Formats: sequence, C-alpha cells, structure tokens
Amino acid sequence: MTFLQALLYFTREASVNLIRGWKVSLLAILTITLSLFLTGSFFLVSSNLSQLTKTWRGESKVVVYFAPGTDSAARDRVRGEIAAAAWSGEVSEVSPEQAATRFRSAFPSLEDLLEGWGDEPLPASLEIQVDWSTVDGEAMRADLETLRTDPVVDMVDDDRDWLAQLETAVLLLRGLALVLGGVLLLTAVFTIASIIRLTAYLYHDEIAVQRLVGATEFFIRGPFYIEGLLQGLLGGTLAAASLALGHWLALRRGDGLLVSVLLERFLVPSQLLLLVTLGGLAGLFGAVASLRKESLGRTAEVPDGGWEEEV
Amino acid sequence: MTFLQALLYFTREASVNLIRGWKVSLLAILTITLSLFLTGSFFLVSSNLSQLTKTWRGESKVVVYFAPGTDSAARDRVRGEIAAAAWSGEVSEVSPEQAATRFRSAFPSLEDLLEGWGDEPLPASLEIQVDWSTVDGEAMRADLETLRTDPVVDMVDDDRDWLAQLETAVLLLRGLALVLGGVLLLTAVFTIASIIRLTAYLYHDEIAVQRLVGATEFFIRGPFYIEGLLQGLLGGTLAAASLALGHWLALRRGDGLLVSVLLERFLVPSQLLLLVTLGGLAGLFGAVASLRKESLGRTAEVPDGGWEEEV
Amino acid sequence: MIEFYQVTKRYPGGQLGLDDVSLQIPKGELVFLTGPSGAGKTTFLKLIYREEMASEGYILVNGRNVSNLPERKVPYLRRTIGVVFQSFRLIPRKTVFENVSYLPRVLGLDAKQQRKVAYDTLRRVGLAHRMNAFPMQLSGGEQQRVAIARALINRPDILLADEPTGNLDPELSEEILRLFLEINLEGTTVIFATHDRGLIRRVGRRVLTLEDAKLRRDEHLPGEMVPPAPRRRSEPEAPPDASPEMESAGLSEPVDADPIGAGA
Amino acid sequence: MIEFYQVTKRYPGGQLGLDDVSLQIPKGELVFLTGPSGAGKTTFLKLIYREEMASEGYILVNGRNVSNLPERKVPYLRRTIGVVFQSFRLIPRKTVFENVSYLPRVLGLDAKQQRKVAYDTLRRVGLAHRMNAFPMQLSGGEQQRVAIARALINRPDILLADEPTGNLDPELSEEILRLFLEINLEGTTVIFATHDRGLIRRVGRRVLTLEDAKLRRDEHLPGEMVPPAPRRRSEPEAPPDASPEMESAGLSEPVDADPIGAGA
Ligand SMILES: Nc1ncnc2c1ncn2[C@@H]1O[C@H](COP(=O)(O)OP(=O)(O)OP(=O)(O)O)[C@@H](O)[C@H]1O
Ligand SMILES: Nc1ncnc2c1ncn2[C@@H]1O[C@H](COP(=O)(O)OP(=O)(O)OP(=O)(O)O)[C@@H](O)[C@H]1O
Ligand SMILES: [Mg+2]
Ligand SMILES: [Mg+2]
Repeated sequence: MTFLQALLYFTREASVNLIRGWKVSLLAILTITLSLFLTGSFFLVSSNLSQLTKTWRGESKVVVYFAPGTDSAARDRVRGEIAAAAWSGEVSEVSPEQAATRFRSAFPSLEDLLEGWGDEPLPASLEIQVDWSTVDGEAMRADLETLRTDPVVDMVDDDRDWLAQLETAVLLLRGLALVLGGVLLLTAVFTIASIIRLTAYLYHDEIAVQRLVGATEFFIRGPFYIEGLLQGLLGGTLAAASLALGHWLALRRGDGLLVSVLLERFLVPSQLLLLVTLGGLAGLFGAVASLRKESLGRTAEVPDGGWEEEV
Repeated sequence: MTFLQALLYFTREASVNLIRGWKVSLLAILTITLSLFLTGSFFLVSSNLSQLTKTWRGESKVVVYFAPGTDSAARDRVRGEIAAAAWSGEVSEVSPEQAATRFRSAFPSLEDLLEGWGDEPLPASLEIQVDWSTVDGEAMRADLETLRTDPVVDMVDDDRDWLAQLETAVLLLRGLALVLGGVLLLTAVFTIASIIRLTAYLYHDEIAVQRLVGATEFFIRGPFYIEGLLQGLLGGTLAAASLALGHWLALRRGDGLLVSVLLERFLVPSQLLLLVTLGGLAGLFGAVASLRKESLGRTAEVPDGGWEEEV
Repeated sequence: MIEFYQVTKRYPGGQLGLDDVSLQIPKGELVFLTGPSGAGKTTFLKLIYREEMASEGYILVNGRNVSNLPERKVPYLRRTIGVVFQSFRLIPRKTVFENVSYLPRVLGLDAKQQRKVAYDTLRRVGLAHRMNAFPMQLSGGEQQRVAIARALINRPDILLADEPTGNLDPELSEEILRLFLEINLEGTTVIFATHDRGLIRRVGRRVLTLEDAKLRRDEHLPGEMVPPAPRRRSEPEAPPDASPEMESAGLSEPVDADPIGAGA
Repeated sequence: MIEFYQVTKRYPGGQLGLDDVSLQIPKGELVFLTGPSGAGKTTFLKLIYREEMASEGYILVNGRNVSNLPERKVPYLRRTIGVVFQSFRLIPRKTVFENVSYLPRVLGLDAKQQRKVAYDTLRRVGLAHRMNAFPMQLSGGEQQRVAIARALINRPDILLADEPTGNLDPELSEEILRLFLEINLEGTTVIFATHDRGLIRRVGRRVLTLEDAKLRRDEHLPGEMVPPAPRRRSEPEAPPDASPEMESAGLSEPVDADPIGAGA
C-alpha cells in the first residue's frame, strides 16, 4: 500500500467512524467550535480595538510655540527642521490670528481679554501630527529637547499627559490581548486535546484488538489521527461560520457605539483560515498526544484496576 | 436507606471511582480547572480595570466660572446651591489670584499677558469633584443648565470631551466584560458538561448493567452526580489555587505599569468561593445532563451501529 | 409463574428474535432452554426481564404484564429475577466483591451483612479467594462464576441462566448445575439456557427447544441423576481454609471448606 | 513449531498463570489444550501471540524467541497467528464484514478481494447473511463464529482457538471442529483450548492438560472420527442461495450452498 492509498484508507475509516459515533463526534466538534469561537471573537474584538487605539494615537500632536515676533523665515527654518525628522507627520502652521480665533471659540467669555493685547495677542505655533505607532520615542525626545533650546521657540507642548494616558490604555490593551489571547489559545488546544483523548479512551478496546490481530501502529493510528484532524477542521469551520453569523447579527441588530467600535470590521480571510487550521492542528495534536503508545496499555485484558489503568 | 445514608454511599462510590479512573478524572478535572482559571483571570483583570476606570472617573470635575466682579456673597450662594445637589462631591473655590497663578505655571511664556489686565485678569471659579459612578446624569445636566442661566455665572465647563472619551472607555470595558465574561462562563459550563458527558459515555456499559440488575435510577445516578460534583469542585479549587499562585508570581516577577494596573488586587474570598461553587455546579449540571435517561439507551446490547447509538 | 402469549420479537432491521411463542412455566419449575445458535434463547430471556420488549403478544411474570410495566417499576421486577448473562456483563471498575454485592448494597444491607452474603455466595461458586480481584484479572470461567454469584446473591424468585457453563469444565458445570438444582428446590423458578445436552440428559426435566425463533418442542425428559437434597445451612461443616479476605470481612462463624458446596 | 522452555507466568499481584511449562508443538500439528477453569489455558495462548510476556523461561515460535522480539516486530508475529479469543473481542463500531476483513485491509488487499475473501470465510462459519450487521446485533454463538472467521481469514501458520465452541450448539461445534481439521490438513498448526471432552474424544490427537498452572498430562488419545479429506476448491458445488451481499460484492463464481462446508 502506498502512502497515498493509506491516507485514502485512513480518511475513509475516519469518516465512517465520525458518522457511526456521531454523538461523541458532535460533542467533540461542538466543544472545539466553542473554544475556537471564543478565541476568534477575542481576536475580532481585539483587532477592532487596536484599530481604535490607532485612531486615538493618530489624533495626538506636538505643538511648537514660537516666541512673539518670530519672523516667517525663522518659522520656515524650524518647520523645515521638524519636517525632516523621522517622527514627524503632517506639519501645519497656526498663525497668531488663527490662534486667537481658536481661543475665542474655546473661551467665548474671555473674548474681551484678547482685545487688550494688540496685534499678536497669542503666539504663532506649529502643530505636528505624530504617528506614535512608528515613532522612535528616544530620537523624538532628543529632537524636542534641541527644539526647546532654539531661540525662536518659546515652548514645546507634546501632549505628554494625554499621551501618558493613551500609552497606558494601549499598554493595557496590548497586555490584555497578549495574556488573554495566549491563554485562550492554550485553553482551546488543551480542551481539544482532552476531548480527543477522552474519545480515544472510548476506543481503547478497539485499539487493543487492532493491535492483537497484527495491525502496525501506523495503521491503527492513521484513522484516529485523521479523525482528530477532521473533528478539528470541522470545529474550526463551524467556529468561523458562527463568528461570521454572530458578527452579521450583531451589526444588524445591535446599535450604538459599543457594537460599531467592537465589531466594525470582520476578520480577514487569512485570519479565518488560521482559525480553521488551528482547529485541525489542535485536533491532530490531541489525537497524537492521546495515542502515545504508553497511554493506551498494549494489553487490553490485564489492567490493574479496570480498563483505564496502565500496566 | 435514609437519604443521608444514600448520600454517604454515593460519595464513597464516587470517590472510589474517581481514584480508580484517575486518568480520566484527572483529564476532566484539569479541563475544568483551565476553564475556570480562564474565567477567574478574566474577572480578576476586569475587576482591576473597573477599579482603574473608577479612579479615572474620580478625577473628573465640573468647573463653574463666575462673571468678573462677582462678590463673595453671590459666590457663596452658588456654592451652597451646588453643594446641595446630589451629584456634587467636594467643591473648592479658585480665586482670581489662584487662577492667575495656575495660568502662569501652565503657560510661563504668556506671563506678561496677565500683567496687562489689572486686578482680576482671570475670573474666579468653583471646581466640583463629581463621582460619576453614583451620579444621575439627567438631574445633573438639568442642574447645570439652570446654573448657566444664573446671572453671576459666566460659563460652566463640565469636562464634556474628556468625559465622552472616558464614557467610551468605560462602555467598552463594560461591554467587553459582559460579552467576554458571559461567553467565558458559558464555555466553561459547556466544556465541563461535555467532559462529564464523555466520561459518562465511558461508563455507559456499567450504567446499563446496573439497570439490568435492578438498581433504581436514583442509585445509579447518585454516584455519577457526586462524581461530577467532586470533579467540578476539585477543578474549581485547583483553578482558585492556580489563580492565587499566578497572581503572586506575576506580582513578584512582573514589574511595570501593566502588572500593577491589571493585577493590583486579588479576588476577594467570596469571589473565589463563587469560582469553586461554579465548578461544582457545572460538574453536577454536566452529570445530570449527560445521564438523562434518553441519552444512555436502556439496552446495552442492541445499539444500531455500535454502543454510542440510541435505540 | 411465567406466561408467554403469542409473543413475537422483531429486532430493528427485521431480524426475527422470537416468532409466535406461547407457553407457561409454573412457579418453582426448572426448565432447560435449548436450540441452535441464533435460535432465540437469549431473546426469550431478555423479554422476561425486559431488556427487550415484545413486538407482539404479551408476557406475564407472576401475573404482571411486563410489556406495559411503567419504566420506573422495571427495577423492582428485575430485583426478583437473577440473570446470568451470556456475556457475563461484569462491571470492570468494580472488584469481584463489589460486583457481586451490588444489589444488596443498593437494597441497603449493612456492610457486614454485604460481606457475609457476598462471601457465602462466592464460596458456593469457588471464588471466595478472588474477592478483591477485578474482572479483567480473572479467567473466562472465573468471570462466568462471578456472574453466577451475582445472579444468586439476592435469592431471586426467578433465575435466568444464559449458557452459564459455556466457559466451565465438565466438573464445574456439574457443580453449577447442582447449585441450580438446590436453588430450585428452595423454590426458585429456573430457566437454564444451554447447548450442553449432556447436562440436560443427566437431570431430565422439561426442555424447551427453540429453532429459527419458533418453539419447536416442549417436552419432559427423564433424567439419570438423583436430585440433591436441599442444603441445610445449620449443618456442621469442615473448618475454614483461612482466607485473608474472609478474616478482613470480620466473619468468624465456621465456613465450608468445600468451594462450591458440592459435597452437600 | 512452538517451543516452551520452563516457562512461568506470574501476574502482577502474584497470581500464577503458568508454572514451569516445557513442551514442543511441531509444525502442522493439531493439539487440544484442556484443564479446569483457571488452569492457565488462556495464559498459555496469550504467551504465544505475546499479549503477555513470560516471567521466566522462553518461548520460540518458528524458531524466534517471542519474549525478546522488539515491539515493532510484534505485529508481524501476530499476522502469522490467527486467534479466536475467549471473549471474542469484536470491534463494536465495525460491521461483521469489517471485523473479519480488517487484517486483509491492513495488508493492502483491494476492496474486491477483501469482499471475496471475507464472504468466503463467513460462509464457512455460516454467517454470510449477517455480513452487514454489527456485533451487538448478533447472538452469542454468531459473535463467536465471527471471531472464528476473523482468525481464519489470513490463512495463518498457527491457529490459536480459545474455547471456540463455548457458545455453539453440538452440531455447529462439530462443524467448527471439522473446519479446524481441514485447516490443519492444509498445514496450519492448531491449538484448540476446550472443555468439551466429547469433541476431544471424537477427534483424538495430542491433548495437553493444564492444572493449577502446571502441565499435568501430555498424551495422545485415539479418536473415533475419520478426519475429513482436504477441501478441493475447484470441486463443482451446489448453486448459490443468492445472497444480496454476495451480489453486491461482485462475486459471480459458483459458491457453496452448504453454509460451512461440512458436506465436503
Ligand atoms: N439487537 C439485535 N438486533 C438485530 N438482531 C438481533 C439482535 N439480537 C439478536 N438478534 C438476532 O436474533 C436472533 C436470535 O438471537 P438470540 O441472541 O436470541 O439467539 P440465541 O438463541 O441466544 O443464540 P446463541 O446460542 O448463539 O446465543 C439471531 O439471529 C440474532 O442475530
Ligand atoms: N491479568 C491477570 N491478573 C491476575 N491474574 C490473572 C490474570 N489473568 C489470569 N489470571 C489468573 O491466572 C490463572 C489462569 O488464568 P487463565 O485465564 O489462563 O485460565 P484458563 O485456563 O483460561 O481458565 P478458563 O477455562 O476459566 O478460561 C487464573 O487463576 C486467573 O485468575
Ligand atoms: Mg444467546
Ligand atoms: Mg481461558
């Protein structure tokens, strides 16, 4: 028998066993589905959240205030220096007039304050968008220090407070994502392996008989491996399908910020494929782990205290 | 046999079975542990996070700016009105001098600006701490509207922007907590039930024999129920212990914001107890669900296509 | 009293297990059930203790129609019937002692009584020394004797023995047969399904012959053997052969050294 | 050729399965193995196909020491040995056909050949019509015959039959015995463990008697029965009794109507 023929045989056997033992299989598949659904939902929500933090990060900026009376040549020089820096994004200049307009709209009651100041009551400034996700924090800090010593620069406001808070939020989300994602994945794999191992216990006697009539390990295990793989793949596919369905339903029914923020975009196909693959691998892994020779006692009639003991 | 005697008998039987089938039991218990550990970690992290949002909320405040020249009697009247409102926390007055001092420290370069304004360059204000977690938003909004129409009040700034963001964050966390917590709990219960059900499949023949020799359902199921309960309780206890251990290890080894924010406080004893109880209940539920008479086919020798089919 | 009225059993799939069988077995009788492999002997027995339900006709056991007995009353029917299953059906997770004393335990006998009655019964089939073994640690014949002991322990009204000597040597078979005769003399109705014509010939009695699911013959055969006298429990017996199990069971009264009481 | 040299088997727990047994069984012989329940018959057989390992002494099968055969070679030893297990050991999830043709399938026989060889073998034990049933849907004797068919299907060098007629009626037992004699005449070494002295008496041959794990007697008994002539496969046979299984299996050559070839 060639390897391909053997594979075909294994698949046929595995499918027949899946169907004949459909109750156990269904239980196993549903548990796998649930594990992977959980993991998938988590990645769905966390990828949407990370999108959100990206948006937040995109909103932060550095503001450079010029000393009063700085001429446009000096402003252009500073602007050029900043634009050349690796961390800077879009740079826009806020003229004293614009600053006054802003001040008025922010504090309408203080409007008359500005009147008393003459031509340039507020200094001109540069607002620099910073893409914090790509920025080298150290280099930027150094650049900002240099800027601060520039005679025409009066003050550099780098949103430090807001950023610190944002940093915390992002750190939290990342940490959560890492910890929870890892734990979820481990749980899924362990659960699937347990389930497959339990079903292997069910077929303990069957395996013992196959050994006794002269089948090699290759032939005994093949169908069980494929059965585990199939269960995992089916579970993964079901999980992906339920995720899609759940997502669709939530978007259709749910309204409000929560849904739109948590579920705005769905997983990309490659992520779904990953989910299915993961299921398959976990199923296969479970089968392999549960069929380790030692774990199934070669002799079926000689357990020390019931079938579940090893000899 | 009294009910108590029966319970004693069930417990003895269940313990013996747990020990004799220790491999299967261990697998079941570990899976339960993992499920509950996951759920427990989630609640640990989410209760710490909600603590964090509480802190954030505590920092927010409403600022009421008085019109320039408002006398202290009018200020005291307004202050009294505010202090009487249900939503207001600590109220502190910021005099024009204090405001100027703050302005100077916030914008040192604009210091000379203040000089040109005379005695009261900035208006006096009241800062009111608001405990958002207990506040009736509607009532507060209405009060603030009334305040705005007060002739001595120039402006009311209620941190709307920051609050909107905070509100979003809190909503996100709450939503996550609800969805994830619910899903995790369901998963844990379903997984435990599956596991117990699979082990019941293993003992399918044994149960059939007990029926055939004349045992009543009460006596057949009792030990299995208790076995499920014990497995669940053991799993829950192990989960609680691993949580404690994991928490301790993380606090000891891990450093930085993440750990301190996510893990600062441990679950309270009643929460741990809940976890253990949950395990026990899930195990019991699993056993009950898996021993429904229909699910175990009364005749062991007549399945339609192997033992796992119902007749 | 067991009565069959035109009983037919059709298995799912159309296989005929029993075809229009009518007969009566009076209380206290010992009946042999024989016939070729697949004739329906096991089916006949399964219908009595309601492991299977008749497709047609009805079956009375002690005047009760077992076919429409409500599900929750079935255990009480089964407690009055001891069954030696053809495939033994021992519980692998339980020791020989636990297997045998399962029903007494369910019935609430106290631990000491359980031990005593289990020990007594196991001694009658010659297995008292294997009380703490698990079924998988026994030979085929030993397992069969555990199954026999389990069927006897509750002194049932009816004893259904499905090929109870298939894995036993002729001497042991004879002893088991004697045991059944004794039990029959104590008032138990016994149905003994067997292929062993030698056994039937030695005892005689009524013989039911099934073939192709039908009752072909229902005849009385003369026997060669003298039926044993009923065992008297108070009879002085030989000293015990000091088994540790017995001592740990807290039994101190004199016990029979003869493993299955064949010397009675 | 099977050789035992001072073989002792002690089970965990101290139970003696076999005690210092030495003997030789030449290739092509048919040997009966007998002895009371628990004497060690099954243990003796288990040691040959290495379900159990000897505690002391060594065992040669066709000149190979099975005790130190590396684990991965054990399947190849077992393929040359057909075993009828005392407890049948059929696979419940597989049909009769699948149970019987398992080894041919593993050995890579194509589907048509599998069907043919399984059908042929099942016909020899009279079960061709139950090919698609599951073991649990068969009577005890039918299950036993499936176990016999499985042991025969690969035309093994050695046939170990552990109480293969314990659940069969005398006629079927006789036919199975004839089948084994035929197979023996085709060159297979047969060890036939049985309690049925009638069978042994009819055939004669060498009889090994175990007792208390020891080999008590090793004697040749004269038989009453004339051994059957070897079955000639090409012999013209009666027309087939048109079984649907057979037709679906694509078999078209004439088949024997006599279920187990006892008429040969
Ligand atoms: N669960 C089942 N499903 C389908 N057919 C069955 C089932 N159980 C038994 N049969 C069939 O019913 C017939 C009678 O079976 P039964 O077990 O009563 O025979 P038996 O007389 O006990 O035979 P044996 O002596 O071989 O044990 C057989 O042909 C058998 O194949
Ligand atoms: N796995 C085991 N563990 C412990 N003792 C065992 C085990 N298997 C068999 N024995 C013991 O070894 C002895 C021989 O057993 P064996 O199965 O070989 O007997 P047997 O001759 O086949 O008997 P039978 O005719 O009843 O089948 C018996 O006393 C039995 O209890
Ligand atoms: Mg039968
Ligand atoms: Mg044996």
